[in-house]
Amino acid sequence: MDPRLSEEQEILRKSARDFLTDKCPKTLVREMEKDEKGYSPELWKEIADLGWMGLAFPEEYGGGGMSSLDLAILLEEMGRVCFPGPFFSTVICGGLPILDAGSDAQKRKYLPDIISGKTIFTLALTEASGKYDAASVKVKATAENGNYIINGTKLFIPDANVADYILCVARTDDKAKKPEDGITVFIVDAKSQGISTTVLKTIARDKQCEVVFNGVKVPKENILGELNQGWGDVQKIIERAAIAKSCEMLGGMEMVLDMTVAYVKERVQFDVPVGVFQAVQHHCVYMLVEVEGSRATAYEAAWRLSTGRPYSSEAAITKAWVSDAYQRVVALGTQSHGGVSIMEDHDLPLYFRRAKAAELAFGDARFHRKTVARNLGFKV
Amino acid sequence: MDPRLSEEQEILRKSARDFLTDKCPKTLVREMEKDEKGYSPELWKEIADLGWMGLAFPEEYGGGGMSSLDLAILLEEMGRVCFPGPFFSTVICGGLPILDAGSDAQKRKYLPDIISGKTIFTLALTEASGKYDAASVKVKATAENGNYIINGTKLFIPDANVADYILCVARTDDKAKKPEDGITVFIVDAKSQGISTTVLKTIARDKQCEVVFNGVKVPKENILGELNQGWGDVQKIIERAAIAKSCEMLGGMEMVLDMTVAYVKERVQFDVPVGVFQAVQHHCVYMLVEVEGSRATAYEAAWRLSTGRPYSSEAAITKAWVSDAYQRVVALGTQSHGGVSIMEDHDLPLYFRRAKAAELAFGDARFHRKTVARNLGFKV
Amino acid sequence: MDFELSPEEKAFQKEIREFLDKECNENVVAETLSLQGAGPYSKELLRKMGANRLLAPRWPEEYDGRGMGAMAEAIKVDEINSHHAPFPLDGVEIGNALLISGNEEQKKRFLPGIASGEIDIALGYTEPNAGSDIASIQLRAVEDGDHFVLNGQKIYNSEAHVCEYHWLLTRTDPTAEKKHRGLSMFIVDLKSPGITIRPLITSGGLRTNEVFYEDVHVPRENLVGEKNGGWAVIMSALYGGGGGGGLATGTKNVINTLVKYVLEEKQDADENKWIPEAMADLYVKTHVGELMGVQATAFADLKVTPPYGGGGAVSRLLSGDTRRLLYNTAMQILGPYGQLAKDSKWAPLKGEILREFMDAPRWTIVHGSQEIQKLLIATRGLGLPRK
Amino acid sequence: MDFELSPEEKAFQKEIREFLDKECNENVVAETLSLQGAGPYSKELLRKMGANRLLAPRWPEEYDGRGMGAMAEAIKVDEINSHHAPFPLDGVEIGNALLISGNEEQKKRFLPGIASGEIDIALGYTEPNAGSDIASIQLRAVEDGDHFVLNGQKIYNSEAHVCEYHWLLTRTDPTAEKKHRGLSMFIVDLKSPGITIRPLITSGGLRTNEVFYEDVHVPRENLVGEKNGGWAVIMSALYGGGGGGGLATGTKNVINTLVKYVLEEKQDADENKWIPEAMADLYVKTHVGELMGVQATAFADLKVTPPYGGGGAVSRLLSGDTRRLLYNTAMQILGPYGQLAKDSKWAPLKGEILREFMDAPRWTIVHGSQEIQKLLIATRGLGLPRK
Repeated sequence: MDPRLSEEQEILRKSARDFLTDKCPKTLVREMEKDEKGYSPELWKEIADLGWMGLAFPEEYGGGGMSSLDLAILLEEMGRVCFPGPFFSTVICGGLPILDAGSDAQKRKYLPDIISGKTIFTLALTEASGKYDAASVKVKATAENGNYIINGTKLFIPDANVADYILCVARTDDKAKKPEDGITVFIVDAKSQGISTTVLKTIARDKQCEVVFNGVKVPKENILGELNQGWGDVQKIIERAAIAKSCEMLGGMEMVLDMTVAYVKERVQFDVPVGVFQAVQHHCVYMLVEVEGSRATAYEAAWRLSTGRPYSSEAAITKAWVSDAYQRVVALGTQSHGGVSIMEDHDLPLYFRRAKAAELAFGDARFHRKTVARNLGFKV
Repeated sequence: MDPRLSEEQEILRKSARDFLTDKCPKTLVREMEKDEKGYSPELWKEIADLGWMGLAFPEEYGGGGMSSLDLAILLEEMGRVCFPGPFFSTVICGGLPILDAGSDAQKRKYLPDIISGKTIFTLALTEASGKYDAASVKVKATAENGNYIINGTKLFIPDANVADYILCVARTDDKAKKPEDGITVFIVDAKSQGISTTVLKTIARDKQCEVVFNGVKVPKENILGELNQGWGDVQKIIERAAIAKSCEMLGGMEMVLDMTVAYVKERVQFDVPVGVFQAVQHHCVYMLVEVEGSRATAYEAAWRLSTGRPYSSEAAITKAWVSDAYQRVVALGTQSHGGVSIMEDHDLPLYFRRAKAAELAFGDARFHRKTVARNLGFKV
Repeated sequence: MDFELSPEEKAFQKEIREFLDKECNENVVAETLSLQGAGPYSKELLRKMGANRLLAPRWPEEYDGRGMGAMAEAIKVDEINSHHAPFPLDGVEIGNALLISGNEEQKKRFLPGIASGEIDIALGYTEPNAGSDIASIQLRAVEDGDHFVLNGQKIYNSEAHVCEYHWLLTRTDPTAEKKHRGLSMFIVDLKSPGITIRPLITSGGLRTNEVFYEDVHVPRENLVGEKNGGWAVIMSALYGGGGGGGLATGTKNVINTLVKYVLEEKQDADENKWIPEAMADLYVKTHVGELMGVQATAFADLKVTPPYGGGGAVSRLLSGDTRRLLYNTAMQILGPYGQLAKDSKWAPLKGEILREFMDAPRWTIVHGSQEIQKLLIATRGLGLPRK
Repeated sequence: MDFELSPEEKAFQKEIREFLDKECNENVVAETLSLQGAGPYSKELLRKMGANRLLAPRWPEEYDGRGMGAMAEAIKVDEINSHHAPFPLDGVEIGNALLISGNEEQKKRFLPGIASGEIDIALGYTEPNAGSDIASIQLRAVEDGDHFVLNGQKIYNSEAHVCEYHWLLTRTDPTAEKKHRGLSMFIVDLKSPGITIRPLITSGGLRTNEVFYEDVHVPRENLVGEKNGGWAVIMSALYGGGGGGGLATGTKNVINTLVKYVLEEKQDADENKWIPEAMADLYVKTHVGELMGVQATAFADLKVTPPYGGGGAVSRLLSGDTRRLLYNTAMQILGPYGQLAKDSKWAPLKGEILREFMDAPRWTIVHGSQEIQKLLIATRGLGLPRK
C-alpha cells in the first residue's frame, strides 16, 4: 500500500496549482458568476493548450494518455479555486462517456474537438423530479424515418447555455418492463432546431439550465451505445461523475480548512490568537476529520476507477461522505472565522454556495446512502 | 404565566428530597437491583404512610386529593435517587387508570388498598413486538360462562413478580375492523391459576417480566371500562405514563448535571479545575440545554394534564425530547467525568442504565416523534 | 404553576396580531425580505405601530409604553417576526438600556421618539479587531470642553444607514489598566459631520455597514452613564434587558409550510419516508426552545432566577442550533430545486428557504457568538470557574 | 498510488485469519467476552500464536518478529478483534517502546518472551489524581544503591492481574521545576513483595485494577531509559509506535450481523424504514475511518508525514464517535429487547449488543480521552498555537 502520489502526479498538482493561483483568482470567479456564459474563453483555451481537457484521453485522439487518478488531482485543484466553466460537463459528462460507449466513428468525430477545447459538451439527464434514477427519465425520443424526435424538458442541466453538444438521456421504449430498460443516450447538436435553453438562477451562480426539447430531430447514428440499453452507460456516468465531483469538493474543503487554520492562528481576540481556544481547536479538528476522510475515500475510489477495479460501491460511499463533509467543513469554518466570513466579499461564502450545489450534483448523501444500504442487503 | 412551584409544592419537594436522601441512599438502590423482589417492603410502607401512593387520589378513597402536577414533583424526586420498586406500576399504571375508567365498585374495592400500600399493581400491555400500538395486542380473552379466559404472553411487564393485580390488555374481538377496536382491559388477580411470571435480566436491573397467561379465568365484572372499547383508556394510560416517566427522567438528569458540575469544579488536572476547560464547559452547557428543555416541556405537559387541558400532543413532544435528552446528558456527564465515572461503583452508571430503560418505556423518541408527525399532518 | 399568557398578554397578542394582519402589507414584507434595512413602507408601518403603542409595550406609560413585562416584548417580537414586519430591535433594546443607565433628560429626549416609531438607533459596538472581545474596541473619544471628539471605525452596524442615531461604544481612556474600564457610551446623531457610512453585504444578502468617524463632535449631554463607565452601560443593554427567549410562531409557520409542501409534492415517494420524522424532530426542538424561552421570560417578569440560572440564553442556544438544522433539512427536502433563487424559474416556496439557508450562518455568530453565549451560561449559569 | 495490501501483508492476513479461525475456539471467545482478562485458554492461544510468530510481526526477526511494518501490526489487531481473541496489546506496544528506549540487555530479556506469548506486561500510567494529566503522577521511586524503592498507587491498570510485569511510570525527582522532567520508567516484576492488586470493575463489566506499591524494591537494571528521562520513554510508547488506525473488520461484522437481524426480524414494519439509511451511514463512517486508518498506517511504514499531519489520530477520533453511534443505533433497533442481558430469556444476539453498548463510554475516555486526542491533533497536526 502506498497512498502517496507519484512524482509525476506531484508535478501535475504543483503546476496546476501554480497555474490556477495565477490565472484563476477569486476576482475571475466572481466575474464569471455574473458573466452570461459563465466561463472565460481565454482561460478555456489556455487550459486546453495545457492539455487539461485531454489529460485522461488516449493519445490517438490527441489526449495525454493519463489516468482517471491524474484527472482526479486536477479536479481537486480546480475545486480548490472554485474553477468556473464547463470543464466538468465537457470532460466528465461528455468526453469520457463517448470514449467509453461511443463507436469508433463517434470517438474520432468528437474527442479531438473536446480535447483541443473547440467544443463544449454537457449531459441532459435530470428532469422535473430532480432525481438520478431511471424512472425519472420521461423525455421521449420517437423513431421517425431513420431519425429520432425528442420531446420534453430537462432540468438542472449544467452549462447547456454554452454547450455545442448535449448527451440527452431519453426514453425510447415506454413499454419496457423495468424503468431501467428502454432508455437511450443521444448525442444532440445543441444548435438543433427545437431546443430552447433557460439559465436558472442558483445558489452557486453556476449555469444550470432548463432545456426544452420540442420536436428535436436527431439522426440515429447519434445514438451513443445501444438503443434501449442506455441506462447502464448512464449509471456509469453518474458513478464516475460522483467520484469526480467528490474530488472537486475535496479541493474546496482543503481550501476552507487552510483558510480557517491560517485565520485562527492570526486573528487575535482577548489578547491571544483565537486558535488557542479549545472550542476553535475542536472546530478545526473536526474539519480535519472531514477533509482527511474525504481524501481517503475519494482517492481510493479514483484509484479503483483508474486501475480497472470495481468502484460502484466506493463511488456511493465517497459521495455520501463527501456531500455531508463539505457542508460541515464550511459550517465549522464559518463559525471559526466569525463575522468576517459571512460577508459577501469574503471567500468563504463562495465555498458555502458551491458546497451546496456540489452536494446536490449526481446524487446527494441520502441518494448514495440508499445505494450503500442496497449493497448491505436492504431492499430500498 | 408563572412557572414557579407553589409554596406547598416547594414544601412537598423539599420533604420528599429530605426523606429520600435519608431513606433511599445508593446502597439501597444497589441492594434492590440484586434483590429478588426489587423493593424494600419497609420503605414501601413508609412512603405509603407519608401518603405518596395516595397523593393524587381523591380523599374519599383515602388519598391526598392533590394533583398530577404534585405527583410529577414527587416522581422527579424519585428519579433523582433512582427510587427502586413498584411505585410507578402501582400508581401510574394501576391506580390512576382505575380512578379514570373504573366503576364505583372497582374504585371502592381497589383504590384504598393501593393508597394504603397494601396492594401492588402493574399493567400488562406490551407483547412480543415490544410496541405500544393497538395492533400489537394479541393476547386473547374469550368469553365463557360469564367469565373471560385469557391466553397469551405479555413481555416487559414491570414488577409483575410482586404484583397483586395486573391490568391485562387483551383482544376480545379479533374480527373488529380496526386494530384499535375489540380491545378490553381486565383487572386480573395475579395469583390466578394459569399465570406464570419470569423476571427478565435487564440493563436497569429493574424487574421487567415475561407473564404467560395460560387459560386464566377472569370474572366479567373485572372488566375495566367498556368491553371492546379499552384502547381509548390504554391510550390515555400510555400518554399519562409517558409524562410521568419523563418527570422521573428529569429528576435523574438533574442529578447527573449536579454531580457533573460539582465534579468538574473540584477535579484538578493540569493544575486547574477541569471545569475551566472550554470543552468541559460546553459539555456542561449542552447538558443544561437538555435538562432545562426537559423541565420546561415535562412541567408544561404535567400542568396541562393536571388542569384538564388537552395533553396528547404535549405528552408526545415531552417523551420524544426527554428520551433523547437523558441519553445525551448521561453521555456528556460521563465524558466530563472521565475514567472515574465508568466504574461500576460510581453513581453515574446507575443513571446510564436507567436512562436506557426509561427511554424504552411507554414509547421511545421515535415512537413519539411519529405521533408529532401525525399531528403535523403526515400519514404515518 | 401556570403556563398560559395572562389575559392582558393575550389581549395584547390579539391586538398586535390583528393590527399586523391588516397593516403589514406586501410592500412592507418585500422590504423586510429584501434585507436592505427599513424602507419607506416599513418606516410608515413603524410609525403606525408607534401611534398604537405597539412598539415598546414594556416601557412605562409616560414614555409611550404600556407598562407591561418582558412577555409582552416577546409577544411583540414574535408577531413582528412571523408577519415579516420590520424589526425595530435596536432602538427599543437601547431604550431598555437607557431606562436603566440614561439620565432623565436623555430618557425624555429619546424614548418617546423610539416608542412612536419616529427614530431608530443603530448598535455600534463591533470593530474590525473587536468582535467577541468587545472590551478591545478602539474608537477614540477625546474630551474637549463641552463635547467629545470621536475618531475610529465600527463594522457590522446593521440598519445604521436607515437610523437616526448611533449607540456608540468608545474608548475614552486608552491607559486604563483593565481595558473594559476605559470605555464610554454615547448616543450620536448619525447626521453629524465626519461620519461616513459604507455598505457591507452579507452572503445572505443582508445590508449592514461600516461606520467611519473622523473628528466627529459629540456634545457631552449625549454621554450615557459615566465617562469611562461604558462597560456598565453595555452590560445593562446586553443583560439588563432581561427576558428570556421568545415565542416561535415564525419557525412553526415555516415548519407547517414545509409540511404542506411535502404533502402536496412529495408524499408518495418512497425516498421521502425520512421527512415526517425529521420534521417532527424539528417541531419538538422548536417547541421545547419556545417553552424554555417563554418560561425564562416569565421568570424574568417575576424577578426570579430560574432553576440553574441558565435562563433565556439556554433557549437561544437551542434555537440557534434548531434554526440551522431547520434550513439544512428544508434544503434537503427541496433537493435540487432548493438551490434556485427567488427570481429564478422553478424556484420553490418563493425562494424563501434558500434565502434563510444562506442567512442562517449569521444566527450563530451575531449578537454574541454561540461560543460567548456558552461561556456566559457556563460561568454565570452553572458557576463553572473562569481561568 | 496503491491501496492494496502488499502480497506479503495479504499472506500474513490469510495466515493469521486461518490460524484464528481454527484456534480461537469458543472457550477463548468466552474468556474474551467475559472481560475478566486473559484466562487459561487465552494464555494458551497466545503461546500458540507466539510459536507461529503471529504476535509481534513488526519486530525484527532476532526478537521473534517478522520484520514487517505497522500494517502487519494493524492486520494482527484487526484479526484478533474480529475473532474475539485475547488482545496482547500492552506487551507488544511496550515492546515497541523498548525497541526504541530500552538497552540491549532489556530487549533480550523481555522481547522474546513477549513475542512467544509467555509474558505480558501491563501499562501503569494513570493514578487517581493523574488521568489526562499524566505528568502529574506521584508514585515515588527513591534510588537506594543498586535498586529503587517504590511507594504509591496506580489505577485503571487493566490486565495487571494476569500479567507478569508492570510498565511503570514513577516520580524520581519531586523537585523538578517542570513536572514531566522528574519521571522515570521501570519494568517491574509484578510478583515483587509489596505489590497489591485490587480489582475494579467498569460499568461495562470489564475487570481492571488498582495497583498499590509499598516499599517495593526494583533493581536498577529494570530502569528503562535515563533516570528522570521517563517522559521521553512514555512519548516513544505513545507516539513512537507510529502507525495509524486499523482495519475495521470487527465493526463491519457487527453491522452485517445487525443487517441480518433486521432483515429477518424487522424488515416489513413500516416504522423500521429509518434503519437502512442509518446502517448505511454507519457503514460509510466505518469504511472511511478504516481507509483513513490504513492510509495513515501506510504513511507511517513509508516514514512519510501524511498530508495535514493528522495521521491515525484523526481516524481514531472518527472511529470512537462511530463506535458510540453504532451501539446507540443498534440499541434503538433492538428496542425493548436491547435491554436484555445475555443470560436473560429473550436476549437478542446473545446480549452482545448490550454488552458493547454498556462498554462504549470507555472508548472515548481510555488510552487518551478524546479531548487529549483533539488537543494533539490541533497542536501537532494543524499547528494551532498552545496557550
